[in-house]
Amino acid sequence: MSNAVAHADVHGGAHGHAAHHPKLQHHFETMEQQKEASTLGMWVFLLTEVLFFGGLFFAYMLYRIWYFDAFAEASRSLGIGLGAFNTAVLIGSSLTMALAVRAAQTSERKATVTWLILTIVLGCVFLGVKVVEYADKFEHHHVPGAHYIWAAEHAPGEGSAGAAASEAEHAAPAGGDLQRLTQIFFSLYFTMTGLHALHMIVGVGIMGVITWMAYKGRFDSSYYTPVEMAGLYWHFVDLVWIFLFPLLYLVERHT
Amino acid sequence: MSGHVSPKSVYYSIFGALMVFTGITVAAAFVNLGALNFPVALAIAIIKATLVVLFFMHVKYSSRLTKLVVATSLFFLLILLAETFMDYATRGMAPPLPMLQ
Amino acid sequence: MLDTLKLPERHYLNNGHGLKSWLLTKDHKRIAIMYLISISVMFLLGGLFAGGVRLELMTPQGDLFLADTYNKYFTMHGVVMVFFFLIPSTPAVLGNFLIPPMIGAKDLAFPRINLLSLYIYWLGAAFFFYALFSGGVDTGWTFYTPFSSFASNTNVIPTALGAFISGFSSILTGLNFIVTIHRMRAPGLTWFRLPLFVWAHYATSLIQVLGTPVVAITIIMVFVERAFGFGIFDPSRGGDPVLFQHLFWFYSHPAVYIMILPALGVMSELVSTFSRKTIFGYSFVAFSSLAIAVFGFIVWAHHMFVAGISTYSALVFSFLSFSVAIPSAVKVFNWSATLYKGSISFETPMLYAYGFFGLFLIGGLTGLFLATLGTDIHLHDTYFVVAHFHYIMVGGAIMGYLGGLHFWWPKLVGRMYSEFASRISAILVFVGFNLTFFPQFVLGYMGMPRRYHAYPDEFQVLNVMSSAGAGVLGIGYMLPVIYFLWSLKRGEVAGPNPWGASGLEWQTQSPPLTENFTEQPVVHGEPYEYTPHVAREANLV
Amino acid sequence: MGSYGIPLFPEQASSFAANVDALYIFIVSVSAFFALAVTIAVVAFGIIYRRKHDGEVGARIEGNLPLELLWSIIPTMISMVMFGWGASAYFEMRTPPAEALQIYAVGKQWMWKFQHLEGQREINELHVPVGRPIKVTITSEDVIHSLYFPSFRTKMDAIPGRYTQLWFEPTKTGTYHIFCTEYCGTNHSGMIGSVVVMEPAAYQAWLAGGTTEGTLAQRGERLFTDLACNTCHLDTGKGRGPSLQNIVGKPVELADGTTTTVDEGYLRESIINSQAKIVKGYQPLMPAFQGLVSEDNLVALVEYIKTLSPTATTTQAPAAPAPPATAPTTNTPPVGEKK
Repeated sequence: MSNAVAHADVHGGAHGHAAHHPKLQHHFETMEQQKEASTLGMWVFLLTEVLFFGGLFFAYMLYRIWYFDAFAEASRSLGIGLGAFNTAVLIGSSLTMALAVRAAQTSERKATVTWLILTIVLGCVFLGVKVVEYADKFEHHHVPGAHYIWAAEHAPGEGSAGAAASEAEHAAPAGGDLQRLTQIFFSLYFTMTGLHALHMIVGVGIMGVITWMAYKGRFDSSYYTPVEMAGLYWHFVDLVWIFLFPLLYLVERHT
Repeated sequence: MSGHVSPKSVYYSIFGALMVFTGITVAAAFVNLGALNFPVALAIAIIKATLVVLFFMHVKYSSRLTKLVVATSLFFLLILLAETFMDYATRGMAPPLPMLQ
Repeated sequence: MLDTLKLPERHYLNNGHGLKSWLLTKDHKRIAIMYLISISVMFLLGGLFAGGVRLELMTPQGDLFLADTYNKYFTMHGVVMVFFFLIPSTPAVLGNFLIPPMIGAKDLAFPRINLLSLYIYWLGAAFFFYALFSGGVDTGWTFYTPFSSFASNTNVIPTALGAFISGFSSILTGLNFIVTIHRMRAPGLTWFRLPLFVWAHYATSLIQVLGTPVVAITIIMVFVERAFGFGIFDPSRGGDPVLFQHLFWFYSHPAVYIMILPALGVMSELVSTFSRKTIFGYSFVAFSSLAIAVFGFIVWAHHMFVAGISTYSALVFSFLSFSVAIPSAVKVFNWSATLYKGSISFETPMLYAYGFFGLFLIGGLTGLFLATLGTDIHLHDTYFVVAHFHYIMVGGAIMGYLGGLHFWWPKLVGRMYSEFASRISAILVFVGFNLTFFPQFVLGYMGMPRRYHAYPDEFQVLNVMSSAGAGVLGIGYMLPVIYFLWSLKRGEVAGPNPWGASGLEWQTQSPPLTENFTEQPVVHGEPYEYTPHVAREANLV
Repeated sequence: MGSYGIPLFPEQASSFAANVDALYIFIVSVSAFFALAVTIAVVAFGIIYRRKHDGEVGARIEGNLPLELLWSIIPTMISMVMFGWGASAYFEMRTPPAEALQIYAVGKQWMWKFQHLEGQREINELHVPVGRPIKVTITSEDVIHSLYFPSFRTKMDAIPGRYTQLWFEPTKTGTYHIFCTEYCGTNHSGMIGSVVVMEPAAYQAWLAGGTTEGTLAQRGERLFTDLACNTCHLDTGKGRGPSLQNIVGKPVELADGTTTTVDEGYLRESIINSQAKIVKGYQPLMPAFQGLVSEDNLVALVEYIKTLSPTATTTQAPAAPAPPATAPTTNTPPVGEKK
C-alpha cells in the first residue's frame, strides 16, 4: 500500500553492535532518541508554564497601570530586605543546580549529590523566608477578604453615607480606596507567590528523589537526563521569581 | 550521548552577573526615574532571565527545536498580552467614523 | 475468503488479563480503549442533561423543571460535553490509539505520562461527580465572573477544579503527541509523508499545550476569589470582570479547534480512503491545520463584541476572525476536489464523511455571521450562537469522531460491526441533528436568548421541532453502542485492512500487537498511494 | 415577517434594523451559494465516480496550485466585504447622535430598572418616543447582564462597576421585547420586559403623568445636598473640592500630570472611587462612596452634575461636538502610565 514499507531489522542492523543501555526504554530505538524526547517534552512543559504565569502577569500589569498609587503603597509594605535575600538565595540555588548537572555530566557522583543537597537547602531557606513573610501578612490583616485591613493610619471610611460625609467635613484622610484597591495587589501577590511557592515545594520534592537516585549511583556521563530535566524545571522556577521580585517588591521605592 | 559541558567558570560568572543585576534593580527602585522606573526594572529582569535561559538552561548549546519551543512560548505570550492590552488601551476612544463613511 | 480469516493469536487485547493489566498498562492502545469507555459514559451523561433541556423547552412556560434545575442542566451539559467529552474525544481515543502505528512507532514517547493523563482525567471527573451529587452547579460552562465568584450559591469550586484538573490531562496528551510526532517517526517517514490525521493532531496538540495553561490560571483566579475572598475580577474592589472573559476566551476559543481539528484530520483519511485517491493539495490541507491552530489564538474577543471591549479592538478582532474561515474553506474545497475522478464507495465511515461535509459547511458558514460585527451584535448570546457551535462541535466534531470510530473500529477490536445498522445510525444522526439545530438558527435571529428556562410563546413551534429532532438524534447516537458491543463477540473478523486503506496502521494485524509492529517499518513511498495492483492485494489479504 | 406560519425575522423597528437584515440576507446568500456549490459537487462526484469494480482506484491527482490560490483568494475577498459592511454597521451602532435622548438602565437580579431624565422610573418596561434617537447608559448592581432589544437589532452588556451604552432610533410604534442575554442566575429568563414605542405626543403625555420626585437631575441635586457634596464642591472653585460647573466634556488636569476628559464614567468613578483621579491642585480628601450610593442614585448624581455644564452635550442640547458622549464605553480607568 502507500508509504511503501520495507522492514529493516533494526536490532540486528544499525545498532546491533552496541549493547542496549540499561536505561533505554523498550519503545525507543536509541539513547539519543530517548534523551531528545525527554528534552523536548520538558521544554514543551515549560512552555505551558510560561503561558500559565502569563495570564497572571497580564492581570498584574493591567491593575498596576490602573491603580499605580495603590500598588506602590501596597508594595512598600513588603519587606524589601527579605525579598532581595530570597532572590539571592534562589539565584544561588540555580547556580548549585547548574553545577549539580555539570557534575552528573562529568560522572562525579559525590559532587552531584553535594550540589543537589545544597540546592534543596537553599530551596528550603527560600520557603522558610516565605513562611515568615506570609505570617507577617496574616498578622497585619493583609490577606484579602473579609478580614482585610489596610494600615491603621489609613482607617477606611466605612459606615453609613452620613458618616462618610461627616468624615469628609473633618477632612480626614480617607483610606477607602486603598482599602479596596490594595486588596487587588495582595490578591495578586498571594496568587503569584503562592503558585510560585507551590512550584518550589514540588521542586524540592523532585530534588529529593533525584538526590537519592544520584546517591545510589544511577547517573553518569552516559545517562543523566533526570538530573538535567529537574534542573530545567528548577531554573524555570527561579526565572519566575526573577520577574516576581521587581514586580511585587519594587513598584516604587523612592518616595 | 553527553551534551555540552560548560566550564565551571561560566556558571560562576553568570551567577555573579545575576547578583550584580539584582543589586542594580534594587538600587534603581530607590531612584526616581519617572516613567522609566518600570521599563528599567522589566529590562533588567529580562536580561537576567535571558542569562538563566541561555547558560543555566543550556539553550545556547541546544538544538534548533528547543530554541523554537522557547520562541513559540514567547510568541504566544506576546499575543496574549498584546491583544488583550489593545482592548484596554483603546477603551474610551471615539470610533473613527469619518474614516469609514 | 473473509470467512477464512481468524483473529491473530497474539494481540494487545489478550496480552494480559484482569483489571490490573488494564489499570497499570503503559500500552497506548489500552489507554485509548479506557478513554473510549470513559468518554462514552460522560457523553451519555451529557446527553441526559441535554435531554432535560430539550424536554423543558417544549413548552414556553418553564413548567417542567424549576428554573434552578434547568440552569444546572444546561451548565452540566456544557461542562461534561466540553471538558469531559469533546476535548478528549478524538485525540485521546483515536489519536492515542493510532498515532504510534501511523508513524511506525511502538508507543507514544511517554507511555507513563499517557497513563497519568488518563488518571488525571478520572480525578477531574471525580471532582465533577462530587459537584453533581452534592447538588450541581449553575454558572454556565463559561464560569463568568462575578456570577461564579460571588453570586452563585452552587458547587462552583469542585466543578471548576474538575475542569482545571482535566485540563492537565489534555496538556499531557498534547505534550506526548508533540514529542512523539517529532521524535518517534519511522525511518523515511518525513513530515510530508505523514498522514494528515497526524498533522491535524500535531496542530491540536499545539493548542492544548499553549491554550490550556491560560484557562487553568484563570480558573485559579476565580477559585481564590470564591474560596478565599480574594479580589482579582471583583468590580466592588476595582477589578474588571471583563478581564476574566479575555483570559477565558484566549483558551476557550482555540479549544473549539481542539475539538474540530482532529475531526478534520479524520475527514482527510476517510475521503482519501473511500475514493482510493491521494488527497488533493496535501500540503495545503496539512498547513491549513497549522494555520487554523495559530489563527485560532488571535481571534478570541469575537466572543466579547458586546461585553464592553473597545470599538477599535472589536474592529481588529472581527477582521482577524475572518482569517480562520479561509483555511477551513481551503480544507473543504480540497476534500471536494479529492473526490473528483475517485473510486468512491459508501461504507458507513464515508456516510459520516458526507454528513460531515453538510454539517461542517453550515457550521463554518454561520460563523461568518458571528465574525461580522453588524450581525453579531444582534445574534450574540442568542440561539443562533447555540446552533452555530453545535454544528461545529456536535455536527463537525462528533461526526468526525464517529466516522473515525467506524473507520478504525476493525483495527481497534479486529471485528466488523453490522453495516446495515451502522448506515441507519449515520442517517439518523444526520437527519436528527439538522432537525434539532437548524430551527435554532431561525430562533436566534428571531431574538431568543440562550440559557432561557421559559420563553415567549411565538418561539414554541421551532422549539418543539428542535426537541423532536433531539429525540431522533438520541436514537442515532445510541445505536452504535448496541452494534459496537455486538460486534465484539459476533462481528465478522476484519483482517488487517478491510477498507483497502493506505497508511502504516493498516499494515499491521487487527487488533495490533502490543508493540504494534513485529519489525521496525521503514517508509519509502509517498502517503495515500493507491495503485491498481495494491488495491487488489488489499482485498485479498 | 415569516413564512408558512414560522416567523423568520423579528419586527424591524429601529433605524439599524433594515441594514442589519440586509447584511444578514447578504451573508445568507453567499453562504447558500457556497454550501450548494460544494454539496452539488460532492454529491455529483459521489454518483459519477462511484466505484465500479473492486480493484478500481482513483486517478492520481496531486493538486493544482492555481486552483488552491483561487479558492483561497476569492473567499478572502468576499469575507472582506462582510467585514467592511459589518464594521460600518457596528460603528453606527456605537456612535449615538449628539441630540440623543438620555435614558439610564440599571440591571439587577432579575429586573431592568429604567430612569428617565424627567424623573419617571420604570421596571421591566421602557417608554420611548418614535423617530428620536435614544441613548441608554447601562450599568449593573450585581452580576453581568445584557440589555437586548431584538426588534432594534442591538444589545449591550450591563457590567457592574462601570457604564456602557447603546443607542437606537425607534421607527415604528408598538410594543417589543426586552431580553437579558447574559446568563445571570435563577431567573435569567424572567429578566425580560417590553419597550413601548409611542408617538411623541403620547410620550409627552406619558411623561407628564405620575411622578412626584421631580426630574432625575432634581433628585440628583437633593442627593448632592444630602450627601454634603455641596460643602466642598463650591461653585466658586474655592472649596476643598473642585467646582463642578461646566466641566463635562472638557479635559481636566490631574495631580499626576496626566489629563483626562470628564464624562459619565469619570464622574461615576470620582464619586465611588474618589482617590483614583485627583484633580490637580486639590488634596485627596473626598471619601469613597463605594457601596454607599446605589447605582440608581449614582445615575441621578451624574445626571445632576451633567446639567451643571449646559454647554456640553446633555440631553436636550444638540450643540457642541461631543467626544465623551460618543465614546463607546465610558468606563473603568483608561490605560496610561501614571508614573
